[in-house]
Amino acid sequence: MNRAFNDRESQKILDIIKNFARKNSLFILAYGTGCGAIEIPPTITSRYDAERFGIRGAATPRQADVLLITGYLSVKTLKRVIRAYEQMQDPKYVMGFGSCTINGGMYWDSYNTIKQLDKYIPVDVYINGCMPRPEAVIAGFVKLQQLIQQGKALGWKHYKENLEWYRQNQQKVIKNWRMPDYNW
Amino acid sequence: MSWFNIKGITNPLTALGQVAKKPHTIRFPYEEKPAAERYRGLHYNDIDYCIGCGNCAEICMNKAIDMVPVEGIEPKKGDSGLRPRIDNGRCCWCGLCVDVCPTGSLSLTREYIFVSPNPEDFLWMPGISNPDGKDKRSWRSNDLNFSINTYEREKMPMLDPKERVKSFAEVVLGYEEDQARREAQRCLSCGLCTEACPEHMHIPEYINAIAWGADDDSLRIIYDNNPLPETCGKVCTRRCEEVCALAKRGEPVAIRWLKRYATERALNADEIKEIVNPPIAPKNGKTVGVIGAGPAGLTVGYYLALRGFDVEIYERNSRAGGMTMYGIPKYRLPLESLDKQIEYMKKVGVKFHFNTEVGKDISFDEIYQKYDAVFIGVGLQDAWKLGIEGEDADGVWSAIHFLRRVNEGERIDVGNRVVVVGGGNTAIDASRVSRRLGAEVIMLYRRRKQDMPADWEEIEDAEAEGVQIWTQGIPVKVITDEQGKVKALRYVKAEMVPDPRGGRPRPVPIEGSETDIECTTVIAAIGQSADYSFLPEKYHDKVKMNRGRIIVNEWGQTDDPKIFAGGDAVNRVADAISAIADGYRAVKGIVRLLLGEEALKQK
Amino acid sequence: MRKQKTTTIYLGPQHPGITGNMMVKLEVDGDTIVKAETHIGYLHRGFEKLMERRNWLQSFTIVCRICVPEPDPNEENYARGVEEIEGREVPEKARWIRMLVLELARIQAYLLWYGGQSASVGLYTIGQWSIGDRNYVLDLFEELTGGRVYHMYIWPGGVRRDLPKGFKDRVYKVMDYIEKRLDDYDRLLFDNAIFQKRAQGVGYIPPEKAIEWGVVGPPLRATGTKSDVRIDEPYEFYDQVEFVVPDFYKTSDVWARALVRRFEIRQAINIVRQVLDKMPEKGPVWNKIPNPHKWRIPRGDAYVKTESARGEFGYYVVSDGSQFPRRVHVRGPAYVHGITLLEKILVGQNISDVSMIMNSLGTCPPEMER
Amino acid sequence: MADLQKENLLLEVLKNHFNDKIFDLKVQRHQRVHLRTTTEQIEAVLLYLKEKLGYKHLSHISCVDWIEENRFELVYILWHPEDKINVLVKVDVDRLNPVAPNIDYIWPQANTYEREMREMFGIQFPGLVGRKELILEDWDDLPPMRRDFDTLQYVMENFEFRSGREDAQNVRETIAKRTGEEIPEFAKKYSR
Repeated sequence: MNRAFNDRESQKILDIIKNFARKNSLFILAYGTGCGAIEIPPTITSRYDAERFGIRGAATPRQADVLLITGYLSVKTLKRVIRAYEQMQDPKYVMGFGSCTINGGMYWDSYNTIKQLDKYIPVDVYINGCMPRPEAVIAGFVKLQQLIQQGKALGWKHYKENLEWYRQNQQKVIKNWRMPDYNW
Repeated sequence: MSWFNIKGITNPLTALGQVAKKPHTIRFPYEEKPAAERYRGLHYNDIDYCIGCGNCAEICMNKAIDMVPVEGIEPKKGDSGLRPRIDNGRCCWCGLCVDVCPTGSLSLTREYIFVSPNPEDFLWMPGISNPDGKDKRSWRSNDLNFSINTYEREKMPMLDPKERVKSFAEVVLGYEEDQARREAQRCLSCGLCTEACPEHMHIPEYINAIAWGADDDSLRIIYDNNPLPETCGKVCTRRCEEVCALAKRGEPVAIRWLKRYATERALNADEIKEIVNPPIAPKNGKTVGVIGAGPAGLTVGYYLALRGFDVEIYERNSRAGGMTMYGIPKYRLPLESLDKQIEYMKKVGVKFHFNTEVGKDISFDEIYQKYDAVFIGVGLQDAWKLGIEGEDADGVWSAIHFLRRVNEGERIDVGNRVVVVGGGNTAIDASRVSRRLGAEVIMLYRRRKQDMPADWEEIEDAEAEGVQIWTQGIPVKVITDEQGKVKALRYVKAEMVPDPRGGRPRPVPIEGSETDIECTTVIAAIGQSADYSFLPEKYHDKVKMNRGRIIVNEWGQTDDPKIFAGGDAVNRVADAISAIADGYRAVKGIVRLLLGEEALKQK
Repeated sequence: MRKQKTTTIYLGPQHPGITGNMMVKLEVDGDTIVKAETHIGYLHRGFEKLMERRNWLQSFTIVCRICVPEPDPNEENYARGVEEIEGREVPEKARWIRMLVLELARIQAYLLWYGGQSASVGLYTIGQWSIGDRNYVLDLFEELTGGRVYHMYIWPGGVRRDLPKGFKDRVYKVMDYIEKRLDDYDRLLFDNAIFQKRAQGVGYIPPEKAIEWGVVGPPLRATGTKSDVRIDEPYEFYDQVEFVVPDFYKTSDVWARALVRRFEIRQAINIVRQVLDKMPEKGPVWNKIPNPHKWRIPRGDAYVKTESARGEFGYYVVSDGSQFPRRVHVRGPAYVHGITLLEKILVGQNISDVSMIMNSLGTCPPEMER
Repeated sequence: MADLQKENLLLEVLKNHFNDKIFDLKVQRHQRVHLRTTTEQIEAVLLYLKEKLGYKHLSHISCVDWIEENRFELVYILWHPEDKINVLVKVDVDRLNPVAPNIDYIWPQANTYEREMREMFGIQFPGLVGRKELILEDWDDLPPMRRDFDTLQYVMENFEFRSGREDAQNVRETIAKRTGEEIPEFAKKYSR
């Protein structure tokens, strides 16, 4: 029996089943880090009803699958976001909302916001907009589902493997690094 | 409130009534609700219509727009060849870039979904990345009222047409200070105009200086590469304004009038000297002789003098200025204005020899031997003839001679009816001068009004002053009376025949349509040619000609390295600013020849 | 060893019950709060610094980001501040359109509040309805301004575009729909025994202290004070429309504040209808500004304020005569409500009521720290 | 609009009470009154306005950095709920030694404003309680709202922008290069 599940073919089938399950129950941790938080309620309420895709809110990081970075991140929040992200269980995904997460957006010259989200935590999908409309948010989720199904949303693995690099970037902007170690 | 209320439990249960209702959910992505008519989504740029002025990049406070070269877009006059590229990782979809676009090529579309796992994807070229965006354009600036740019020009105060014809007083009065500031503020500072200007003046800079209230700086910038700015400010053919970004959908910035405004801040030569205060290099011992004190010659004189050369200008007339002095009527360019600029040149060390005709009073050989370099800027002195019967009659003038005599102060009796043949600026000048001499004026032009090479504004002004413009008429004969004086001009009507090779339509005479116009004077303004009789035979193999124009290289140099040439004698455009550009080019050529490449780089 | 009497609880910054990205540090004794301390700064972007680098026109696009749930009072304030210093006239129609936008914004902000307030007591159905219905108002915004949330529509000199064709009819229709729906919400929220029990007597603000403590907007009106910038200092054409400022709910608790909002959303719908009736059909909507890069505002300062859904929103705009603002300082109602006031009134309350009290005060972190 | 009777009356009362301790009194417009005083007098003025004249509501405390004139300008904005007048009381604080009196015993919410100013401008308010860090965390540069703090430079030093945009060209320079135009140094400040 064990041998049967260890060979490559069955692993593949198992992965497909796993990914199917994962993609259809995306519990989001809506950490309202920025403006984008305002489009989350419309997305998950009756008009756009994201629950059709198994998307619904989770109260704590430990229960969540997807971390939504809804816009700009101030340095102070980044510290908390890293905490929240590291608390989340594998597999976990990150979505970056809006311009701010890509290249600084309209706060590109602000002294208190980070400019590229993917330097600090791995991002699986970016949604363009300022703010992204609910439709765009759903399109982002659909994309994320595709990536999960294809087994390409592997930011969490990347983070584990390149923890050094991420830590370096994180500690460059967070001057007072008093955080518990990342422990899985 | 009681401890138990039944309504508090039953009323919320009414929510159950919604069960049977159809949900209002938009089942995106299975069904779509199109975005609104003016939704601000992703950008679209009409690449062919865009002129690459970069105004969108300038207004964007997120620095989201880069101007980059695009394959297939060739830079040309009025088009920088660059196109906007949007960094969607910066854009905030405010739409200011659309509202400041002077051409209306940039717009936002209804398309807004752009999802990607790769953050590098979000750089894109609107119009190239989304060619199908054209049908989805939503936030646009087709209504000029909502565009941030001001498309209406400040109105230039002018003399009333009825007053104008009474004297040779200057017609254009010039901007008041607040008008100039407002007009200068309209400028988008893109710099497309500098390419169209033959002299590549620093147009955005001096206009900005006016907008900021720094008139002195403005004048200094203007004098950086134009020694006759007041002349240009009054009579320039202003090809810069044709390519102005605002001209695509509105009136161009009044570049000429703003230059005029800046130059008029200095009331006399001393003030110009004080304001401009150019650094004058110590004498370097080199000498340059200039033939002809027209715009080209004056430019060479001025800038070489600043660089420490000994420059002497030979002029056969008694005044400097060349065509700007003798060819342009005084109501456009008053004598005092020109004198002021010449006076300033004398102050920086340019030497003049007036009433000295080369080839008569002094031989070309002598000049050639005496100086380290020679610049020929003799211009076009002779007029083309009409080539019709009776044109030697008394009362037939060539415009250039006519204008010259008038500008020398002579009051010519033109009778009461003048026919001016031609459609260029000189023809207009001759017509308007004739009006001021008290005659009724008819302009006779071979083609249609829209084909006239003259400035549109000039044509309007002439008409306002009462000049009648008769088009599609070809003169065939001057009819004289017994004393050999002009009595009438006979012309045939013409019809416009399209050119089979795609050129502009040609006028073809209509058989039997001869008509006579009764008149006392006929003025021919159909073109000019040069007179090179001063140039001895032995130079002819070095100073080559092509259809009456001297051939020069990129430095203004003829095949004889010592001889430079410029102005109307070289270029076919024949206006003041091109002559100045030629002069400036020759300045660089002469510096390069006499001081070497290195000196060219120092300014 | 001293026996520890209280426990410290960090509510936020990531917490579903908090109204945004902020944190309240609570010292609790059992379930009762003995000390509360608000921590903000998680959303600080330094707007006021950024605006020093942007010219007067560019700054207008950034101000709406200051308050996410209700951006329009910011645009209005900024535009009016600039106009006041420069002395720029605003066309009549533009001022009516501004009022329309402000009132629609108020309606959508209250609808959002319905969702938040009811969710804070565990009633999720109302949120599903009201936030779903709020989309119809946002659709109107989308049609009018081109943006759903960030409108960037009111700018110095007027508004950016004229009303689209047939827009008025659609506004009437949406207003009728929402008015009808409000009764549904009433049955679910205000008639609901749970909400009544939970909200009454909670989050009491002493009325005699309210003004001194800097309370504004619905919380102040819930103390029985007639205070509204729209009547105290009428801007645009608020002196030409009729509306009632509720000063008859006097209990000054979460319940009274909820009733005030319930009353005001109906007033807002009423004002929208009046505005549409009184708005001239034709006319310019923008007094054109000069080239933005060369647009200088004379030296001066202005304090302008607008009544937002959460209370007095003030802008202190200072110009030093250049083409960049010297300083634009924002006074958001939540700045006072969310920090000093919240810290005061949380004492003695139950932990489970914190979220409800915060919602009723309208704390909004992005506006507190800009 | 309305006459400025109330506003002028207020100025009269203040003038009589404080004489030359307040200056620059002016009615800016309907419902707006400006006046200026010194840091020594500010508490007295504010207390008088609040307790005696009924300016009970403190709308705002703002601070403007006039770096050229070497001063911070504190602006206290008060509101009278019945008379409906905003009074803007301005005080200049020396920029090199920025100390202003703490007024959070007059209005509790002043505490937040003052803490913000302490953090953003570095103005000290003796006796002000509360955490040092209100908004920022671990900030070790100049107080960010000061005019001499260059936010772009700070960003350049601490953050990075995404690469791939280096090929951007300046339209003016591109054209000048193509035509061989030499823009003189002194003119460049007028280029865009």
